[in-house]
Amino acid sequence: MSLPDSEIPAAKQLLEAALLSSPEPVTVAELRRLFEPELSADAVRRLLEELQQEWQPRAIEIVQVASGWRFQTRPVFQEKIARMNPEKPPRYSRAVMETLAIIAYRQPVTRGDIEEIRGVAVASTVLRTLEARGWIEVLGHREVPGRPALYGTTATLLDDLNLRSLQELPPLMLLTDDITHPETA
Amino acid sequence: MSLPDSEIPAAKQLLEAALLSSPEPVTVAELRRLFEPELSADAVRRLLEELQQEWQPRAIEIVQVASGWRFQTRPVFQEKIARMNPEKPPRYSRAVMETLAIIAYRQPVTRGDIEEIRGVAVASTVLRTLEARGWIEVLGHREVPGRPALYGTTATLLDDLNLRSLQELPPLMLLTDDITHPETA
Amino acid sequence: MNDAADLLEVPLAQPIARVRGEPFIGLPQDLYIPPEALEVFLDSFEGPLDLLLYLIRKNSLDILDIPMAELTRQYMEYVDAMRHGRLELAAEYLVMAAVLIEIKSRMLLPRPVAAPADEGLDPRAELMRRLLEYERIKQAAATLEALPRAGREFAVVQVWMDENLNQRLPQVTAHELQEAWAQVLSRARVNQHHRISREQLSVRDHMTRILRRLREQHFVVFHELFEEGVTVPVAVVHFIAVLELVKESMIRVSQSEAYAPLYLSLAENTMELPS
Repeated sequence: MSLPDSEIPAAKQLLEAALLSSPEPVTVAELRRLFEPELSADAVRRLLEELQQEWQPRAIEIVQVASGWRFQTRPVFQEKIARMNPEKPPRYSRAVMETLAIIAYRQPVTRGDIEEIRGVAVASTVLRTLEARGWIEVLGHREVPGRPALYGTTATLLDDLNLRSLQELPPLMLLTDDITHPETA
Repeated sequence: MSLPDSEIPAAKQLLEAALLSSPEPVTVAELRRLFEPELSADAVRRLLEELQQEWQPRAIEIVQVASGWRFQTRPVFQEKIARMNPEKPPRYSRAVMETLAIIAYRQPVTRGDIEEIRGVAVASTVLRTLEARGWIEVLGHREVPGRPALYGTTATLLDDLNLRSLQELPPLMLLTDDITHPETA
Repeated sequence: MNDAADLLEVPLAQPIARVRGEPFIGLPQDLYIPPEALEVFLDSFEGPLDLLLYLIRKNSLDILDIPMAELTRQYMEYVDAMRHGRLELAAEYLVMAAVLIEIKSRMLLPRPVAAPADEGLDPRAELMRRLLEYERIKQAAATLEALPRAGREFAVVQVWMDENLNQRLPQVTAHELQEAWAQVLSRARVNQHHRISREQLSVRDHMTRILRRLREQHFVVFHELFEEGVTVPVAVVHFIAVLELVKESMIRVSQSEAYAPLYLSLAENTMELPS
């Protein structure tokens, strides 16, 4: 179901209000239900793209992330907004960020796998920090003695990093093939 | 300090972004700090009133409430937005969840204690929301000037969380220095 | 990433340690580490692989053709220095030392004439693979850290909606409550001026129970708080809760005369002691 031209402004207003008032990204499927009768997914997507254009010159923008569409502030304005509120976001230690990188690029992995790659023990607090932030979760257990938990990253991580899928993660540094098969001296 | 006409659009954009990205109402005093040099309270108020006019025909509006200025969804749109998501349960704001957590883990506490821990003012609506839900109650008053109310959690909260006692709350996470440290910038 | 400074989160302009009051800026240029600075210095490495990578990059060695003798010598100097100060830290580093020495000795041995199955395999291969994998992850971590992040480079917009219009009440789980608390804590840690001590929840729980009881009964004789059959740990927690309530001016303890019973009441009530 598509819209007659006369109803487009009202439809955009409604979409805008829905995105602005949702605490989490909203999917196209959810947005379709705003309308009676329901709009087609394509029609909703077209309206979203038009809205995206209209908001272009402003301080907040419409973006598409892993769990749907949302409004967010443009980074250039965020610095100024931060002046208002001296509260600083936490900065994570290298241990936390390296653990996150291993889980993101090598998932699903167990704690043992992470320790193998980093060459040191992984403190429980590191994994708990990432879990509390909602960035990693237990996907299952590896069926070996001890049934260690298998960790993977969540849609929240992608949302928080402005990504639509794991494929959008920056690629790992490229390595030449002969690393695993070094030439014999 | 007032603004030259040429800078008014950019100033409005910034105010708009600051209000839209704040989960709680923002005071004029906070909004003044967005600008360098700081704008006068009158200048900020004038800009806010102009913005209010500009948003008039849209689905969300700028309003002034007891603790400051905020954007909110116009009631007629709220109903439509609620239709969008019949199965997803609504969620409390971060302010509500954190206030509840502080009361649960640190009770009995006064509003001042909560503000000290959170580092920001606690809106009355936050405490009222939790009281109306029957999750917190006033246990008494601290005998200091102003006789602030002491809040604690109720048996209803424990019932709703499926716990038999406060001891069954998940343990406090011990954050050690190697997890997070302040931004060095 | 070749720059040693990238290994540290400390900007070079700032001293990473003070030794006898003298600022100690950056990483040591040679292998001599003042013992007082060693602890700080080691904290900047994430483990033996990280230290090896640092040595390789600092000396511009080829990671695909590591001169084992030199690398092992330098590594051992660090480990020796380390063992003086932080013995408990050294275990993982000692394992790596053993691996390095084993590789070195295998490279010194003449190859057997009869070719075994693994002939041609460089003994350094496994170490190289691990070093490269770790270096990749290290770089990926730095890249992830640099990505714009919600709450840091940008904020998610959420406009206020009247919750009363929502017929359905939000559901909360104990786990979410814990997460909210963790968020509060991590932010409080950033705002250094807020000191939040870890405290026994049970004391707080008992404080609430006493307040609730006093609100209903107006005053309670002290010993009645400790009913029969109460275990010693519970009684102790209860007693601490009373002391804490008094300290925080939430309750009042009074006595009409010496050796008379102690009465507890809410601080807000002007209590008439029963005669």
